[in-house]
Amino acid sequence: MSKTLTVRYFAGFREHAGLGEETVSLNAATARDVFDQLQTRHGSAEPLAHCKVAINDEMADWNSPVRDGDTILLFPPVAGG
Amino acid sequence: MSKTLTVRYFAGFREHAGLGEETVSLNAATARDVFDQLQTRHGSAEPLAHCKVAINDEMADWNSPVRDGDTILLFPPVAGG
Amino acid sequence: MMRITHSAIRPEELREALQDPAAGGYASFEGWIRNENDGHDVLRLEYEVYEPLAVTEGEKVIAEACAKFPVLHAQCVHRAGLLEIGECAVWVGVSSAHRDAAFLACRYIIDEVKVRLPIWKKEHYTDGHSGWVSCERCARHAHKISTAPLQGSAIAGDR
Amino acid sequence: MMRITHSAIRPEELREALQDPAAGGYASFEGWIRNENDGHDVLRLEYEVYEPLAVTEGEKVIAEACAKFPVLHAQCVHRAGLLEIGECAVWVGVSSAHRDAAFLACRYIIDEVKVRLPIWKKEHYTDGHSGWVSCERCARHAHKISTAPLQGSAIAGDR
Repeated sequence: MSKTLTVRYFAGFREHAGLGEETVSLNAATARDVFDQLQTRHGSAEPLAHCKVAINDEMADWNSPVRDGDTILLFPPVAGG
Repeated sequence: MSKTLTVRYFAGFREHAGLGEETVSLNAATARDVFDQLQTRHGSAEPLAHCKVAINDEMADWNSPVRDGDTILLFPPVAGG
Repeated sequence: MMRITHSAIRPEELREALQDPAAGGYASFEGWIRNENDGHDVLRLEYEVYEPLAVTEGEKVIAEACAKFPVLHAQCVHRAGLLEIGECAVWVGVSSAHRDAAFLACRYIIDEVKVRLPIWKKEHYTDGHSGWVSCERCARHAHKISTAPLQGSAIAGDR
Repeated sequence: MMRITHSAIRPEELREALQDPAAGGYASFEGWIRNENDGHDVLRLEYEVYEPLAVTEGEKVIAEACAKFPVLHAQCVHRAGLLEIGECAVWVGVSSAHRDAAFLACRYIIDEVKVRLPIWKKEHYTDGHSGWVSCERCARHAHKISTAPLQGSAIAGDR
Protein backbone atom coordinates (compact mmCIF):
# COMPACT_ATOMS: atom_id res chain seq x y z
CA MET A 1 0.00 0.00 0.00
CA SER A 2 2.93 2.34 0.52
CA LYS A 3 3.69 4.79 -2.32
CA THR A 4 6.96 6.47 -3.07
CA LEU A 5 6.30 10.15 -3.73
CA THR A 6 8.48 13.15 -4.47
CA VAL A 7 7.18 16.12 -2.49
CA ARG A 8 8.18 19.71 -3.22
CA TYR A 9 7.69 22.55 -0.75
CA PHE A 10 7.40 26.23 -1.65
CA ALA A 11 7.84 29.55 0.12
CA GLY A 12 6.77 29.28 3.77
CA PHE A 13 6.38 25.51 3.53
CA ARG A 14 9.96 25.16 2.32
CA GLU A 15 11.26 27.36 5.11
CA HIS A 16 9.17 25.53 7.70
CA ALA A 17 10.24 22.05 6.53
CA GLY A 18 13.82 23.22 6.12
CA LEU A 19 13.99 21.59 2.68
CA GLY A 20 12.63 22.18 -0.81
CA GLU A 21 12.09 18.57 -1.81
CA GLU A 22 12.05 15.13 -0.28
CA THR A 23 11.17 11.61 -1.29
CA VAL A 24 8.72 9.95 1.06
CA SER A 25 6.95 6.61 1.43
CA LEU A 26 3.37 7.12 2.52
CA ASN A 27 0.12 5.21 2.78
CA ALA A 28 -1.80 7.92 0.95
CA ALA A 29 -4.77 7.61 -1.38
CA THR A 30 -5.33 11.32 -2.11
CA ALA A 31 -3.46 14.62 -2.09
CA ARG A 32 -5.27 15.40 1.15
CA ASP A 33 -3.70 12.34 2.81
CA VAL A 34 -0.25 13.53 1.71
CA PHE A 35 -0.88 17.00 3.09
CA ASP A 36 -2.19 15.71 6.42
CA GLN A 37 0.63 13.24 6.98
CA LEU A 38 3.40 15.63 6.04
CA GLN A 39 1.88 18.44 8.06
CA THR A 40 1.99 16.20 11.10
CA ARG A 41 5.56 15.17 10.31
CA HIS A 42 6.77 18.78 9.87
CA GLY A 43 4.55 20.27 12.57
CA SER A 44 2.97 22.86 10.28
CA ALA A 45 -0.38 24.46 11.11
CA GLU A 46 -1.53 26.06 7.86
CA PRO A 47 -5.19 25.13 7.22
CA LEU A 48 -5.52 22.94 4.14
CA ALA A 49 -8.35 25.14 2.86
CA HIS A 50 -5.88 27.98 2.33
CA CYS A 51 -3.37 25.88 0.43
CA LYS A 52 -3.18 24.43 -3.06
CA VAL A 53 -1.72 21.30 -4.54
CA ALA A 54 -0.38 20.24 -7.91
CA ILE A 55 0.44 16.73 -9.07
CA ASN A 56 3.10 16.30 -11.76
CA ASP A 57 2.87 19.99 -12.69
CA GLU A 58 -0.93 20.04 -13.04
CA MET A 59 -3.11 21.94 -10.59
CA ALA A 60 -5.03 19.30 -8.66
CA ASP A 61 -7.77 18.88 -6.11
CA TRP A 62 -7.25 17.71 -2.55
CA ASN A 63 -9.37 14.68 -3.48
CA SER A 64 -7.17 13.85 -6.46
CA PRO A 65 -5.68 10.34 -6.19
CA VAL A 66 -1.92 10.03 -5.87
CA ARG A 67 -0.01 7.26 -7.59
CA ASP A 68 3.34 5.67 -6.89
CA GLY A 69 6.06 7.84 -8.41
CA ASP A 70 4.01 11.06 -8.48
CA THR A 71 5.54 14.43 -7.73
CA ILE A 72 3.35 16.39 -5.31
CA LEU A 73 3.75 20.17 -5.12
CA LEU A 74 2.51 21.67 -1.88
CA PHE A 75 1.64 25.35 -2.15
CA PRO A 76 1.08 27.50 0.93
CA PRO A 77 -1.42 30.39 0.58
CA VAL A 78 -0.53 32.29 -2.58
CA ALA A 79 -0.09 36.06 -2.69
CA GLY A 80 0.60 37.30 -6.19
CA GLY A 81 0.39 40.88 -7.36
CA MET B 1 -37.41 93.62 -22.23
CA SER B 2 -34.94 92.93 -25.03
CA LYS B 3 -31.47 91.79 -23.98
CA THR B 4 -28.25 92.04 -25.89
CA LEU B 5 -26.46 88.70 -25.73
CA THR B 6 -23.29 87.30 -27.21
CA VAL B 7 -23.93 83.75 -28.39
CA ARG B 8 -21.18 81.28 -29.25
CA TYR B 9 -21.75 78.13 -31.27
CA PHE B 10 -19.60 75.00 -31.17
CA ALA B 11 -18.93 72.01 -33.41
CA GLY B 12 -22.09 71.03 -35.33
CA PHE B 13 -23.94 74.14 -34.15
CA ARG B 14 -21.20 76.38 -35.53
CA GLU B 15 -21.25 74.56 -38.85
CA HIS B 16 -25.03 74.65 -39.00
CA ALA B 17 -25.29 78.36 -38.17
CA GLY B 18 -22.36 79.14 -40.42
CA LEU B 19 -20.78 81.29 -37.72
CA GLY B 20 -19.00 80.81 -34.42
CA GLU B 21 -20.35 83.85 -32.62
CA GLU B 22 -23.00 86.49 -33.00
CA THR B 23 -24.52 89.29 -30.98
CA VAL B 24 -28.29 89.11 -30.77
CA SER B 25 -31.15 91.05 -29.18
CA LEU B 26 -33.71 88.69 -27.74
CA ASN B 27 -36.70 88.74 -25.40
CA ALA B 28 -35.35 85.85 -23.37
CA ALA B 29 -35.71 85.14 -19.65
CA THR B 30 -33.79 81.83 -19.50
CA ALA B 31 -31.15 79.89 -21.41
CA ARG B 32 -33.98 77.75 -22.74
CA ASP B 33 -35.58 80.80 -24.37
CA VAL B 34 -32.28 81.63 -26.06
CA PHE B 35 -31.92 78.09 -27.35
CA ASP B 36 -35.49 77.94 -28.66
CA GLN B 37 -35.38 81.28 -30.44
CA LEU B 38 -31.99 80.73 -32.04
CA GLN B 39 -32.88 77.20 -33.06
CA THR B 40 -35.88 78.60 -34.93
CA ARG B 41 -33.75 81.33 -36.48
CA HIS B 42 -31.06 78.90 -37.67
CA GLY B 43 -33.42 76.04 -38.48
CA SER B 44 -31.63 73.51 -36.29
CA ALA B 45 -33.39 70.39 -35.02
CA GLU B 46 -31.15 69.09 -32.23
CA PRO B 47 -33.33 68.27 -29.18
CA LEU B 48 -32.54 70.57 -26.27
CA ALA B 49 -32.31 67.58 -23.92
CA HIS B 50 -29.16 66.41 -25.73
CA CYS B 51 -27.44 69.79 -25.55
CA LYS B 52 -25.72 71.79 -22.84
CA VAL B 53 -25.37 75.46 -22.11
CA ALA B 54 -22.87 77.66 -20.32
CA ILE B 55 -23.29 81.28 -19.31
CA ASN B 56 -20.15 83.42 -19.00
CA ASP B 57 -17.95 80.33 -18.91
CA GLU B 58 -19.91 78.55 -16.18
CA MET B 59 -21.90 75.41 -16.91
CA ALA B 60 -25.55 76.38 -16.53
CA ASP B 61 -29.04 74.94 -16.49
CA TRP B 62 -31.63 75.51 -19.21
CA ASN B 63 -33.68 77.28 -16.53
CA SER B 64 -30.81 79.61 -15.64
CA PRO B 65 -31.77 83.29 -16.10
CA VAL B 66 -29.94 85.30 -18.75
CA ARG B 67 -28.98 88.92 -18.19
CA ASP B 68 -28.24 91.74 -20.56
CA GLY B 69 -24.61 91.47 -21.68
CA ASP B 70 -24.25 87.74 -20.93
CA THR B 71 -22.25 85.43 -23.16
CA ILE B 72 -24.21 82.24 -23.89
CA LEU B 73 -22.30 79.15 -25.05
CA LEU B 74 -24.47 76.64 -26.90
CA PHE B 75 -23.05 73.12 -26.87
CA PRO B 76 -24.40 70.41 -29.16
CA PRO B 77 -24.27 66.79 -27.86
CA VAL B 78 -20.77 66.19 -26.53
CA ALA B 79 -18.63 63.20 -27.50
CA GLY B 80 -15.34 63.14 -25.65
CA GLY B 81 -12.98 60.20 -25.35
CA MET C 1 -5.40 67.46 -12.71
CA MET C 2 -7.22 67.82 -16.03
CA ARG C 3 -5.27 68.89 -19.09
CA ILE C 4 -6.01 69.41 -22.79
CA THR C 5 -3.15 68.80 -25.19
CA HIS C 6 -2.63 69.40 -28.90
CA SER C 7 0.27 66.96 -29.19
CA ALA C 8 0.66 63.21 -28.67
CA ILE C 9 -0.29 61.85 -25.24
CA ARG C 10 2.65 60.00 -23.64
CA PRO C 11 1.24 57.64 -20.97
CA GLU C 12 4.69 56.57 -19.78
CA GLU C 13 5.49 60.17 -18.79
CA LEU C 14 2.07 60.88 -17.28
CA ARG C 15 2.31 57.72 -15.19
CA GLU C 16 5.41 59.08 -13.42
CA ALA C 17 3.40 61.83 -11.76
CA LEU C 18 1.14 59.26 -10.06
CA GLN C 19 3.92 57.34 -8.38
CA ASP C 20 3.83 57.30 -4.61
CA PRO C 21 5.54 55.04 -2.05
CA ALA C 22 2.11 54.46 -0.49
CA ALA C 23 0.54 53.36 -3.80
CA GLY C 24 -0.10 49.65 -4.27
CA GLY C 25 -2.29 49.89 -7.36
CA TYR C 26 -2.31 51.91 -10.56
CA ALA C 27 -5.19 51.72 -13.04
CA SER C 28 -5.18 53.53 -16.33
CA PHE C 29 -7.45 53.85 -19.32
CA GLU C 30 -6.71 55.08 -22.82
CA GLY C 31 -9.20 55.84 -25.54
CA TRP C 32 -7.72 54.98 -28.93
CA ILE C 33 -8.95 56.05 -32.34
CA ARG C 34 -10.39 52.99 -34.01
CA ASN C 35 -11.03 52.38 -37.66
CA GLU C 36 -14.76 51.78 -37.41
CA ASN C 37 -17.80 53.32 -35.76
CA ASP C 38 -21.41 52.33 -36.19
CA GLY C 39 -20.57 50.42 -39.35
CA HIS C 40 -18.64 53.30 -40.96
CA ASP C 41 -14.97 53.00 -41.91
CA VAL C 42 -13.19 55.81 -40.12
CA LEU C 43 -10.11 57.45 -41.64
CA ARG C 44 -9.31 59.97 -38.90
CA LEU C 45 -10.96 61.99 -36.15
CA GLU C 46 -11.08 65.65 -35.31
CA TYR C 47 -11.60 66.75 -31.71
CA GLU C 48 -12.97 70.19 -30.96
CA VAL C 49 -12.52 71.18 -27.33
CA TYR C 50 -13.77 74.25 -25.54
CA GLU C 51 -10.76 74.33 -23.30
CA PRO C 52 -11.75 76.69 -20.44
CA LEU C 53 -14.80 74.64 -19.51
CA ALA C 54 -13.33 71.26 -20.47
CA VAL C 55 -10.62 71.88 -17.88
CA THR C 56 -12.89 73.15 -15.09
CA GLU C 57 -15.45 70.40 -15.66
CA GLY C 58 -12.70 67.79 -15.86
CA GLU C 59 -11.26 69.03 -12.57
CA LYS C 60 -14.71 68.67 -11.03
CA VAL C 61 -14.99 65.08 -12.26
CA ILE C 62 -11.57 64.23 -10.81
CA ALA C 63 -12.45 65.88 -7.50
CA GLU C 64 -15.67 63.84 -7.37
CA ALA C 65 -13.70 60.63 -8.00
CA CYS C 66 -11.27 61.52 -5.20
CA ALA C 67 -14.18 62.18 -2.84
CA LYS C 68 -15.93 58.90 -3.69
CA PHE C 69 -12.91 56.58 -3.62
CA PRO C 70 -9.72 56.54 -1.50
CA VAL C 71 -7.26 57.42 -4.26
CA LEU C 72 -3.80 58.94 -3.93
CA HIS C 73 -3.47 60.63 -7.33
CA ALA C 74 -5.74 60.96 -10.35
CA GLN C 75 -5.18 62.71 -13.66
CA CYS C 76 -6.77 63.00 -17.07
CA VAL C 77 -5.45 64.33 -20.37
CA HIS C 78 -7.57 64.77 -23.51
CA ARG C 79 -6.34 65.47 -27.02
CA ALA C 80 -7.61 68.26 -29.27
CA GLY C 81 -7.22 68.51 -33.03
CA LEU C 82 -6.80 65.94 -35.78
CA LEU C 83 -6.02 62.34 -34.77
CA GLU C 84 -5.14 59.30 -36.84
CA ILE C 85 -6.24 55.68 -36.29
CA GLY C 86 -4.44 54.17 -33.31
CA GLU C 87 -3.65 57.48 -31.62
CA CYS C 88 -4.52 58.05 -27.99
CA ALA C 89 -7.41 60.52 -27.60
CA VAL C 90 -7.77 60.44 -23.85
CA TRP C 91 -5.76 59.07 -20.94
CA VAL C 92 -6.89 58.55 -17.34
CA GLY C 93 -4.52 57.38 -14.60
CA VAL C 94 -5.25 56.70 -10.93
CA SER C 95 -3.00 55.42 -8.15
CA SER C 96 -4.25 54.25 -4.76
CA ALA C 97 -3.23 52.07 -1.84
CA HIS C 98 -5.48 49.21 -2.97
CA ARG C 99 -6.61 48.29 -6.46
CA ASP C 100 -10.34 48.57 -5.96
CA ALA C 101 -10.25 52.36 -5.59
CA ALA C 102 -7.93 52.77 -8.58
CA PHE C 103 -10.22 50.75 -10.87
CA LEU C 104 -13.43 52.43 -9.71
CA ALA C 105 -12.06 55.96 -9.84
CA CYS C 106 -10.52 55.40 -13.26
CA ARG C 107 -13.81 54.11 -14.61
CA TYR C 108 -15.75 56.94 -12.99
CA ILE C 109 -13.50 59.58 -14.50
CA ILE C 110 -13.60 58.27 -18.07
CA ASP C 111 -17.37 57.71 -17.93
CA GLU C 112 -18.02 61.26 -16.72
CA VAL C 113 -15.44 62.91 -18.96
CA LYS C 114 -17.16 61.42 -21.99
CA VAL C 115 -20.58 62.78 -21.14
CA ARG C 116 -19.86 66.07 -19.37
CA LEU C 117 -16.90 67.85 -20.96
CA PRO C 118 -17.48 70.24 -23.88
CA ILE C 119 -15.64 68.09 -26.38
CA TRP C 120 -16.92 67.05 -29.81
CA LYS C 121 -15.57 64.64 -32.35
CA LYS C 122 -15.98 64.72 -36.06
CA GLU C 123 -15.38 61.48 -37.88
CA HIS C 124 -13.86 61.55 -41.32
CA TYR C 125 -14.84 58.43 -43.24
CA THR C 126 -12.99 56.57 -45.95
CA ASP C 127 -15.81 57.39 -48.39
CA GLY C 128 -15.04 61.11 -48.09
CA HIS C 129 -17.97 61.99 -45.83
CA SER C 130 -17.65 63.30 -42.31
CA GLY C 131 -19.95 63.77 -39.38
CA TRP C 132 -20.13 64.91 -35.77
CA VAL C 133 -20.59 62.02 -33.39
CA SER C 134 -23.66 62.44 -31.19
CA CYS C 135 -25.50 59.22 -30.69
CA GLU C 136 -28.29 59.00 -28.15
CA ARG C 137 -27.71 55.41 -27.09
CA CYS C 138 -24.29 56.35 -25.69
CA ALA C 139 -25.48 57.97 -22.50
CA ARG C 140 -25.94 54.59 -20.86
CA HIS C 141 -22.71 54.85 -18.87
CA ALA C 142 -23.52 58.20 -17.30
CA HIS C 143 -23.50 58.15 -13.52
CA LYS C 144 -26.00 60.03 -11.43
CA ILE C 145 -24.26 63.11 -10.07
CA SER C 146 -26.55 65.03 -7.79
CA THR C 147 -24.56 68.25 -8.10
CA ALA C 148 -24.05 68.19 -11.85
CA PRO C 149 -26.08 70.53 -14.01
CA LEU C 150 -27.96 69.01 -16.93
CA GLN C 151 -27.30 65.47 -15.82
CA GLY C 152 -30.38 64.21 -17.57
CA SER C 153 -29.31 65.52 -20.92
CA ALA C 154 -25.84 64.06 -21.07
CA ILE C 155 -25.03 62.51 -24.42
CA ALA C 156 -21.67 61.26 -25.53
CA GLY C 157 -19.55 59.07 -27.74
CA ASP C 158 -19.83 55.34 -27.39
CA ARG C 159 -16.27 54.17 -27.12
CA MET D 1 -0.04 35.76 -22.96
CA MET D 2 1.25 35.25 -19.43
CA ARG D 3 4.90 35.89 -18.70
CA ILE D 4 7.15 35.82 -15.62
CA THR D 5 10.11 38.18 -15.64
CA HIS D 6 13.14 38.67 -13.40
CA SER D 7 13.85 42.20 -14.62
CA ALA D 8 11.93 45.49 -14.51
CA ILE D 9 8.47 45.53 -16.12
CA ARG D 10 8.25 48.19 -18.84
CA PRO D 11 4.55 48.98 -19.40
CA GLU D 12 5.24 51.32 -22.32
CA GLU D 13 6.78 48.43 -24.27
CA LEU D 14 4.14 45.89 -23.27
CA ARG D 15 1.37 48.27 -24.30
CA GLU D 16 2.67 48.26 -27.90
CA ALA D 17 1.72 44.61 -28.33
CA LEU D 18 -1.93 45.38 -27.58
CA GLN D 19 -2.35 48.03 -30.24
CA ASP D 20 -4.91 47.27 -32.92
CA PRO D 21 -6.68 49.52 -35.43
CA ALA D 22 -9.98 48.06 -34.20
CA ALA D 23 -9.24 48.91 -30.55
CA GLY D 24 -11.08 51.87 -29.04
CA GLY D 25 -10.21 51.22 -25.43
CA TYR D 26 -7.15 50.12 -23.48
CA ALA D 27 -7.28 49.40 -19.75
CA SER D 28 -4.24 48.51 -17.73
CA PHE D 29 -3.41 47.75 -14.13
CA GLU D 30 -0.10 47.74 -12.32
CA GLY D 31 0.59 46.45 -8.85
CA TRP D 32 3.27 48.57 -7.19
CA ILE D 33 5.31 47.74 -4.11
CA ARG D 34 4.09 50.02 -1.37
CA ASN D 35 5.84 50.96 1.83
CA GLU D 36 3.21 49.63 4.22
CA ASN D 37 1.08 46.53 4.70
CA ASP D 38 -1.21 45.76 7.59
CA GLY D 39 0.45 48.39 9.73
CA HIS D 40 4.00 47.19 9.06
CA ASP D 41 6.62 49.40 7.40
CA VAL D 42 7.84 47.49 4.37
CA LEU D 43 11.43 47.86 3.14
CA ARG D 44 11.31 45.54 0.13
CA LEU D 45 9.50 42.49 -1.20
CA GLU D 46 10.62 39.13 -2.44
CA TYR D 47 8.48 37.20 -4.93
CA GLU D 48 8.83 33.46 -5.24
CA VAL D 49 7.19 32.10 -8.38
CA TYR D 50 6.76 28.52 -9.46
CA GLU D 51 7.09 29.43 -13.09
CA PRO D 52 5.77 26.36 -14.97
CA LEU D 53 2.39 26.48 -13.24
CA ALA D 54 2.26 30.26 -12.87
CA VAL D 55 2.43 30.52 -16.65
CA THR D 56 -0.11 27.80 -17.44
CA GLU D 57 -2.55 29.02 -14.78
CA GLY D 58 -2.06 32.64 -15.96
CA GLU D 59 -2.79 31.58 -19.54
CA LYS D 60 -5.99 29.93 -18.32
CA VAL D 61 -7.05 33.12 -16.54
CA ILE D 62 -6.42 35.20 -19.66
CA ALA D 63 -8.32 32.71 -21.83
CA GLU D 64 -11.26 32.88 -19.41
CA ALA D 65 -11.26 36.70 -19.61
CA CYS D 66 -11.24 36.54 -23.41
CA ALA D 67 -14.18 34.11 -23.35
CA LYS D 68 -16.20 36.24 -20.93
CA PHE D 69 -15.61 39.66 -22.50
CA PRO D 70 -15.17 40.80 -26.13
CA VAL D 71 -11.51 41.78 -25.91
CA LEU D 72 -8.98 42.08 -28.73
CA HIS D 73 -5.75 41.47 -26.81
CA ALA D 74 -4.91 40.70 -23.18
CA GLN D 75 -1.59 40.14 -21.48
CA CYS D 76 -0.11 39.81 -18.03
CA VAL D 77 3.45 39.96 -16.75
CA HIS D 78 4.50 39.19 -13.16
CA ARG D 79 7.86 39.88 -11.55
CA ALA D 80 9.93 37.34 -9.63
CA GLY D 81 12.76 38.08 -7.21
CA LEU D 82 13.59 41.02 -4.98
CA LEU D 83 11.63 44.26 -5.51
CA GLU D 84 12.06 47.71 -3.99
CA ILE D 85 9.32 50.17 -2.95
CA GLY D 86 7.68 51.72 -6.01
CA GLU D 87 8.62 48.93 -8.40
CA CYS D 88 5.99 47.29 -10.58
CA ALA D 89 5.25 43.72 -9.44
CA VAL D 90 2.53 42.88 -11.93
CA TRP D 91 1.12 44.41 -15.09
CA VAL D 92 -2.15 43.60 -16.87
CA GLY D 93 -3.14 45.19 -20.19
CA VAL D 94 -6.30 44.70 -22.24
CA SER D 95 -7.44 46.31 -25.48
CA SER D 96 -10.96 46.04 -26.89
CA ALA D 97 -13.35 47.81 -29.26
CA HIS D 98 -15.27 49.41 -26.37
CA ARG D 99 -14.07 50.34 -22.92
CA ASP D 100 -16.43 48.19 -20.89
CA ALA D 101 -14.80 44.94 -21.96
CA ALA D 102 -11.30 46.31 -21.40
CA PHE D 103 -12.09 47.38 -17.83
CA LEU D 104 -13.91 44.18 -16.91
CA ALA D 105 -11.33 41.84 -18.42
CA CYS D 106 -8.46 43.76 -16.83
CA ARG D 107 -10.10 43.53 -13.42
CA TYR D 108 -10.93 39.87 -13.89
CA ILE D 109 -7.36 38.99 -14.80
CA ILE D 110 -5.70 40.77 -11.88
CA ASP D 111 -8.25 39.42 -9.39
CA GLU D 112 -7.72 35.84 -10.54
CA VAL D 113 -3.96 36.11 -10.93
CA LYS D 114 -3.69 37.18 -7.32
CA VAL D 115 -5.60 34.20 -5.96
CA ARG D 116 -4.75 31.37 -8.36
CA LEU D 117 -1.14 31.59 -9.49
CA PRO D 118 1.58 29.84 -7.45
CA ILE D 119 3.28 33.08 -6.40
CA TRP D 120 4.29 34.04 -2.88
CA LYS D 121 5.58 37.26 -1.46
CA LYS D 122 7.82 37.73 1.50
CA GLU D 123 7.80 41.15 3.06
CA HIS D 124 10.99 42.51 4.56
CA TYR D 125 10.16 45.10 7.21
CA THR D 126 12.14 48.12 8.33
CA ASP D 127 12.49 46.56 11.80
CA GLY D 128 14.53 43.68 10.34
CA HIS D 129 11.77 41.09 10.45
CA SER D 130 10.26 39.42 7.42
CA GLY D 131 7.21 37.33 6.70
CA TRP D 132 5.28 35.54 3.98
CA VAL D 133 2.06 37.32 3.11
CA SER D 134 -0.97 35.09 3.44
CA CYS D 135 -3.93 36.93 4.88
CA GLU D 136 -7.34 35.31 4.91
CA ARG D 137 -9.38 38.45 4.42
CA CYS D 138 -7.83 38.98 1.00
CA ALA D 139 -9.87 36.39 -0.84
CA ARG D 140 -12.84 38.71 -1.05
CA HIS D 141 -12.15 39.64 -4.68
CA ALA D 142 -12.01 36.06 -5.94
CA HIS D 143 -14.51 35.32 -8.68
CA LYS D 144 -16.41 32.09 -8.92
CA ILE D 145 -14.82 30.03 -11.66
CA SER D 146 -16.74 26.83 -12.24
CA THR D 147 -13.82 25.10 -13.93
CA ALA D 148 -11.11 26.15 -11.50
CA PRO D 149 -9.75 23.63 -9.05
CA LEU D 150 -9.68 24.64 -5.39
CA GLN D 151 -11.74 27.74 -5.93
CA GLY D 152 -12.99 27.68 -2.37
CA SER D 153 -9.53 27.81 -0.91
CA ALA D 154 -8.17 30.78 -2.80
CA ILE D 155 -6.19 33.14 -0.60
CA ALA D 156 -4.10 36.01 -1.78
CA GLY D 157 -2.45 39.34 -1.16
CA ASP D 158 -4.69 42.28 -0.53
CA ARG D 159 -3.37 44.93 -2.84
